[in-house]
Amino acid sequence: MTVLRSLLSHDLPRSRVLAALLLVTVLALALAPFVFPGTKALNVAAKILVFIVLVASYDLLLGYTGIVSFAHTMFFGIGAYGVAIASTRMEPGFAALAAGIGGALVLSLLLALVIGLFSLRVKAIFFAMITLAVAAAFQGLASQLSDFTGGEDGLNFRLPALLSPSTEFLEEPLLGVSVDGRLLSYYLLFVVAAVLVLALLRIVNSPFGRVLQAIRDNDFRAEAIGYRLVTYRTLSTLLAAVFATLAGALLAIWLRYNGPDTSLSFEIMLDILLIVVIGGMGTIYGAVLGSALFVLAQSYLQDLMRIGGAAVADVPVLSQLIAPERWLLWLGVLFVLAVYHFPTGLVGRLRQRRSGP
Amino acid sequence: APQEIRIAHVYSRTGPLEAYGKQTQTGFLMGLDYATGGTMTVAGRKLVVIEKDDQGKPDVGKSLLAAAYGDDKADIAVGPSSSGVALALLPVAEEYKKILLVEPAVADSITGDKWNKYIFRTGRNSSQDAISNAVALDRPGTVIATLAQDYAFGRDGVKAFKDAVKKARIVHEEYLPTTTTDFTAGAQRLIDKLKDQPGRKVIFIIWAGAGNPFKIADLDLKRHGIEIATGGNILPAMAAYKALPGMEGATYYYFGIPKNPVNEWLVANHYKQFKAPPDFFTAGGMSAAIAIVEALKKTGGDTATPRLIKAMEGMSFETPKGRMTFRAEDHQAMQSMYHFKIKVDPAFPWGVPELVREIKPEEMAIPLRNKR
Amino acid sequence: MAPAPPLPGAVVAPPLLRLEGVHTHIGAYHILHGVDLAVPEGEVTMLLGRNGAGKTTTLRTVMGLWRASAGRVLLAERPIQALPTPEIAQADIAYVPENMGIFGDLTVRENLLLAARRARSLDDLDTGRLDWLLGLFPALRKFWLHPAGKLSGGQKQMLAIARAMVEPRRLLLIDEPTKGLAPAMIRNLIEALREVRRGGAREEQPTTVLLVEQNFMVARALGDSVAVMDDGRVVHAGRMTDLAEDEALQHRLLGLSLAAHQ
Amino acid sequence: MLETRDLTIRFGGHTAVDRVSCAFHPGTLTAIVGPNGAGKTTYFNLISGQLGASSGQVLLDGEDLTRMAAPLRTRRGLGRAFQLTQLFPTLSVLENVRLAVQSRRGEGLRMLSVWLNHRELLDEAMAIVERVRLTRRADAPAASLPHGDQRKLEVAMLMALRPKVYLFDEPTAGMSVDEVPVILDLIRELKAAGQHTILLVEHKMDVVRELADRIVVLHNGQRVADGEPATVIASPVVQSAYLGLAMPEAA
Amino acid sequence: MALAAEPVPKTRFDAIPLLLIVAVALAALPLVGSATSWATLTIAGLAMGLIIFVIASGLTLVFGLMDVLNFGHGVFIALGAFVATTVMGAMGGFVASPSLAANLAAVAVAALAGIVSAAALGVVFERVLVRPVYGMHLKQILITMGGMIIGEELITLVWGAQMIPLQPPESLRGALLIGDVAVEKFRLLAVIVGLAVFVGLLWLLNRTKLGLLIRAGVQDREMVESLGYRIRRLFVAVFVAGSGLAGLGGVLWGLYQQSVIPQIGAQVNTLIFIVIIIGGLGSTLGCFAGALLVGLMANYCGFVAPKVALFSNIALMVAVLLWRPQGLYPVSSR
Ligand SMILES: Nc1ncnc2c1ncn2[C@@H]1O[C@H](COP(=O)(O)OP(=O)(O)OP(=O)(O)O)[C@@H](O)[C@H]1O
Ligand SMILES: Nc1ncnc2c1ncn2[C@@H]1O[C@H](COP(=O)(O)OP(=O)(O)OP(=O)(O)O)[C@@H](O)[C@H]1O
Ligand SMILES: [Mg+2]
Ligand SMILES: [Mg+2]
Repeated sequence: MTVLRSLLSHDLPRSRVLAALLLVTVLALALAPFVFPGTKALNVAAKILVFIVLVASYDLLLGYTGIVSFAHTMFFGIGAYGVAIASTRMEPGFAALAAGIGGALVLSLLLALVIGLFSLRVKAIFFAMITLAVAAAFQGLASQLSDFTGGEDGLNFRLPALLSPSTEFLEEPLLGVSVDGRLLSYYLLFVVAAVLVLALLRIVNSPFGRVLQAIRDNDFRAEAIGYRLVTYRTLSTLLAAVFATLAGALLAIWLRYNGPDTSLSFEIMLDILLIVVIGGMGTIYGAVLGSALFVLAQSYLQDLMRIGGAAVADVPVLSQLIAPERWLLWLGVLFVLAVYHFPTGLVGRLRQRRSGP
Repeated sequence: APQEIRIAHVYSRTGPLEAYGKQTQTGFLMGLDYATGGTMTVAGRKLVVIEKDDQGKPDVGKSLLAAAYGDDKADIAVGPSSSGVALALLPVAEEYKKILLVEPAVADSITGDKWNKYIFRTGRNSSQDAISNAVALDRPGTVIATLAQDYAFGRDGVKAFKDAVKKARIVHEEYLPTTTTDFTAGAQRLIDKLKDQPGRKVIFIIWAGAGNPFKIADLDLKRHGIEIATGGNILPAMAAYKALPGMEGATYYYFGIPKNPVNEWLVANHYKQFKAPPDFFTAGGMSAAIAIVEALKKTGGDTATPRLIKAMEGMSFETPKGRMTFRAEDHQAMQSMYHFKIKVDPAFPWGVPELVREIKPEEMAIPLRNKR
Repeated sequence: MAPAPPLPGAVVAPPLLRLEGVHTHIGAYHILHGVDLAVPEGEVTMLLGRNGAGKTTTLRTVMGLWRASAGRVLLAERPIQALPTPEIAQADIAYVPENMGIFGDLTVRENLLLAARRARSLDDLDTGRLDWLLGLFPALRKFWLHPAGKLSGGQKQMLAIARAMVEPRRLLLIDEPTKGLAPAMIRNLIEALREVRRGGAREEQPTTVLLVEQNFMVARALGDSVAVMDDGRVVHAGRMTDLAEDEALQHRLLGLSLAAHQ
Repeated sequence: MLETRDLTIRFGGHTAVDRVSCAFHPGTLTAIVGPNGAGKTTYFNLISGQLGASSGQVLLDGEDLTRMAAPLRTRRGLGRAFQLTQLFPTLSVLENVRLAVQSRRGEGLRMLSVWLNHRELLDEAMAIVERVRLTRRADAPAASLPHGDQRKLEVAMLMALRPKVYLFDEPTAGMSVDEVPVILDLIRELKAAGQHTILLVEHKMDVVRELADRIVVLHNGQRVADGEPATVIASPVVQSAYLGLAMPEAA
Repeated sequence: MALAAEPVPKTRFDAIPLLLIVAVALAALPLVGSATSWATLTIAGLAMGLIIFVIASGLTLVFGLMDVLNFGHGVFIALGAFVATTVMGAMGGFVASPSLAANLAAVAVAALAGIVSAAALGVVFERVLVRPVYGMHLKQILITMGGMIIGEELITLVWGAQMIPLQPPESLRGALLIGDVAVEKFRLLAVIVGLAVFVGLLWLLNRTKLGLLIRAGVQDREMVESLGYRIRRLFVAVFVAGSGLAGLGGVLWGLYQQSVIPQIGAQVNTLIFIVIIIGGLGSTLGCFAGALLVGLMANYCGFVAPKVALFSNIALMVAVLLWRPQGLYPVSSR
């Protein structure tokens, strides 16, 4: 128990239901290759892992520091492009991976520094809008530098042999699952994601993390008791950028592809925002639950609607509404309802019920 | 017992290319119907189509194609609508060692440097587009300036066009950001470049997606004797051509142009089903379906990939665009293109392209760009 | 402590505002536990009590900014507890909230203009009345066209009070107006409130005032009647003069000791 | 020693603090009085760094702080309680104070330890919460406190900083009569300790008379009187401009 | 007024941003080189600026008065444009007629229909989506985005996913020639509409109490209600007005583009956000100045250095914010 406690940085779920849900999510992700066989299911699980890290890193920025930025996908994209570009330009191998991630981290840190310093010059809402434009510009740049980035088409690349699907480690499938590079990649993702999330949990529960919350609440007061906004805001931006970059690298490793739509698009930014809010801002756990729910909905809503659509195929307007083409409509409705009904997010809602420690 | 043959169709059922995707899908289903004579079986095996929505996103498409080959046990796949998605799909086909018949994504690199032997394409590629247009416009004494989007697609298109132009003179290449909405600046630059040139003056436009570059015609280009030329497009987009009577170019398909039984069947049945003519991508979808059925007929219903590849390399088949042939080297379907001239007919809400001349595959030297 | 019954003969004028058994909850907290209060017409009633006694909550409940979960609020015998806030205000009530409620982005002039419901532009305002107010609080004239957010703490307080008095009202609810005011300004304020209550030359009718106050000197100088709250209830109600004379009672109700004030 | 030399700030055409020179010594309590809008709060803002001076200097123990940002001045030993309460509204009372303690001890940048494990900070914060009699409310969010308690919390955060110079801006405004002594006792204790410089803005003259060693009067941004409480209060400028006594019709 | 006998001088009207526009135009002259090219670019740029202004004005109005960041603004633009396709389609006779009056009538009816339908959607938007999230920027962003997705999908459901042509009537096509300078006729119409909207808004905001009330309501809604105003209704009214303006903008934009797709609103989102940031988030005058600057810069950059045009808007925004961190005409304290 004490190990768990210190692993979670003393920030326990504080709700039985929440604890149970988290446990289920973690177990499901840990056992996904065996419990949910199939290519699609594994892809969904991997996407959930990547989003958990990505969203948790954004929660540090938004939920804990109160900075609204639309440029978070930029760092995500840098991480993904780092791996992609290094792997296409260099011999595929761990050296390329390391170089790609290293280079991406350096670039992310530099950009985050500039953005972080800019955030002090303008008011919060201006900052948000500026990051929106910066993100758009970055996307434009990625498309312009097509010699490097593959432009709109993106980059397909190969990974070290150890991680590629064609590498089989066992002759026979284990529990019906072939033990190959893909399985290894998945568990690599799982372990890295777990470490990163626990690290974020530690950061937000450190003395530093508490200062961030104070700044979010009243930055004027925080300055007046001796905390320099420059230092804390910038550090928070840098940290969030680092974690997002790593999430991007994970995505690229999993997909063995990267392009502007995959890691830089505004749509992803929106998904992140929504997940943070659905999950519960300033909780980190919200990122875990939110990502799982959202990615599941996003991936299976259309299938669900196909079934529903078939059932009402003869009803004129309804059948059109439920046609799988219109899945975004329902995602939008879910989106709105979630913001509506979970003002404090899923985690906030569960904690309010005060069910046990 | 003969099992079914599973064909996955990955396309943009939603997303920015939804309208295109729908046309391809319609054409594809009609094509299966036509090629199997309404039985939906080949060599006693039933054809089953599995639809996948890539939403126009490469990563989604990639995951869906893998799921189609892996989980749904698709024997063959068709799609997708966008080139970006197509490029992400290529390695998946290679990984699963199954055929991907690309339709209608156009990027040259699909059958070029990113190609692998599992990739075939019924759709035209950018080179075919560009070269046919070059053939249509290439006359001595003509002065051409190009207007294209400033990204890889636009630049490649212009390059292929330039390579194919032999007699005319290209004096200027104008690239504008893909997000351009006000074309005045670009138009003014083009006017300044062209107005004092001798001979016939043409602005050749390669533009896909948002923005309406044909608006530059509103700047009264005629006073400088400048014409506009461009390729074909979907019908709603050709509404803008109404303002450009007499405009010349080359198109991939217009329902009124090809004269052959397949097209006649397509137009008639499409009218019957949808009260509208088939559009640009409908024909492509049909061609893809015909190609698959013909290949399966050749193998006697055998879906083993090596046999299919062997059957398809060099295979010719009849499509709404006439006879197509998969070139053995890069698996690109060689096909006719159509030199047209726009006529304004009040009966149609778009500018009607009238056939000037069919450009036969033999007339176009489509370069091989893959490293085979 | 059981609520002290109103002293016999305490109510000279019939109450303009009456609260009967008002309970108010804020979120999960039960704040007012059955407030009974009568504010006689034409008088200044002081509402006193320690920090957290529920004075602010009482005023906010009258304004409908928080909803009474039980009990009635009657204005001239008309129940108003279910009305939306704008309608309560339109029943001719002006309110000065504890946090002053200044519109910081608007100028002093615009703040006053908004408070004058009947005026479309400043030219419609009663110039005499405005002059009188600006005479009481000269700082407002000085910063007439400045954003109100830039005013000093006391100046904001003046603006909040002036805003409530820019047009004659039947009932004034004021929450701690003297907080942050310099002594000279407190004098002016007392003067102004007396004038308003008298229904002086400019008034169409006498104004009834319900005033929350911590400063007992001010309370004594202004109040006709008084109510003391503790823990969400009114624990004493009566005439101000009676309370002013009874030091033991002051001590018991308010914790006043002679050392704490002059 | 805290000193201001010709400290001035102008907002557009309006000079809110006008060439104020003053020195304040450790162990003394100086009351700053003046009519509303005289520039008292602005003067504090210039000293603690919320506003930058148009001209003039702020010196603490000989070091020039004029161009220094507010947080650095706080770390140099300038502590401030605000006239309009400034709290961390969603954080608990204890956490508000703990953050101030943490800042003083310079532990804000630790990222890898868990805050709950820093017991000493919590204990110290709790002691201060007890001193301002907010123990019962220690876990309540600051926003839910009644006005008077918020004022006490404001003061508690200042105490937690243990500065060399205490700047109190109307600490007792809006506080009920029985609570005022809590704050006044705190200030008395600080004064008795003898090594702190204390500046107090207060409109309650009885408080000023009792606590202050010296009174500085600001009027229209200028220092118009300075000295012993009794003399200053008796001076005509205070009697008329501040207390409003010279105006016979206002009696 | 006698009262303000000796008020502290009021801040004077700040003409610098407007002069900046003139300066930019003049500075571009030597870069462009030829006077006719310059004139063509300038006139087209100003007209484009005014179109952008109409599109963005609703957004800045809603943000400036109500502090609501409506990321779903684009949906009103799209709706306006789609309604216009239907109306213009139905009025085929008027559109095809050679008479200018008939043409203008068709456009006017389309504009009206666009405004009304966008305004009606605005009512729904305000009630269902925005009302619960007043004062919470982040949730506003999210919920209005959600609304935008739903709206776009519903539009696709009604009008289909394919592009719909929207041809302006005959007499509004082509250009007028002034010497060698070509001025598109449609842009002239846009100039007139844009200026009318601008003047109307300024009047409403500066000459009536309405603007004041709503600004006050944003800062302290409880207080405005305590003063006896029904702020709810006013908020609805403003939101509806903003939506209606977006609808009008959509009609203009659709006619300008000559075709309409469901994403038409989303496509201009970034552009209009940049414009209102440059203007100062909430200032109508600022939005006006910002839109003109953006329109001009796009043309000058596009002519002088097309590569740069992609980033010209963002560069302009950064430059303006470095100079004035709160935009050209700051709306105080936000
Ligand atoms: N938003 C809130 N949430 C929870 N409790 C609240 C809230 N506002 C006030 N309270 C509680 O209600 C009680 C009464 O508060 P109220 O502000 O009415 O007191 P008051 O008599 O006006 O005190 P003061 O003299 O300090 O202004 C207090 O115990 C306070 O903690
Ligand atoms: N940021 C600002 N911009 C413009 N004027 C300001 C600003 N801050 C303060 N002022 C003006 O400076 C003057 C002094 O204000 P200050 O807050 O220092 O007064 P004060 O002495 O603390 O008064 P009070 O006793 O009412 O709190 C006031 O007239 C105020 O309007
Ligand atoms: Mg109170
Ligand atoms: Mg002050």
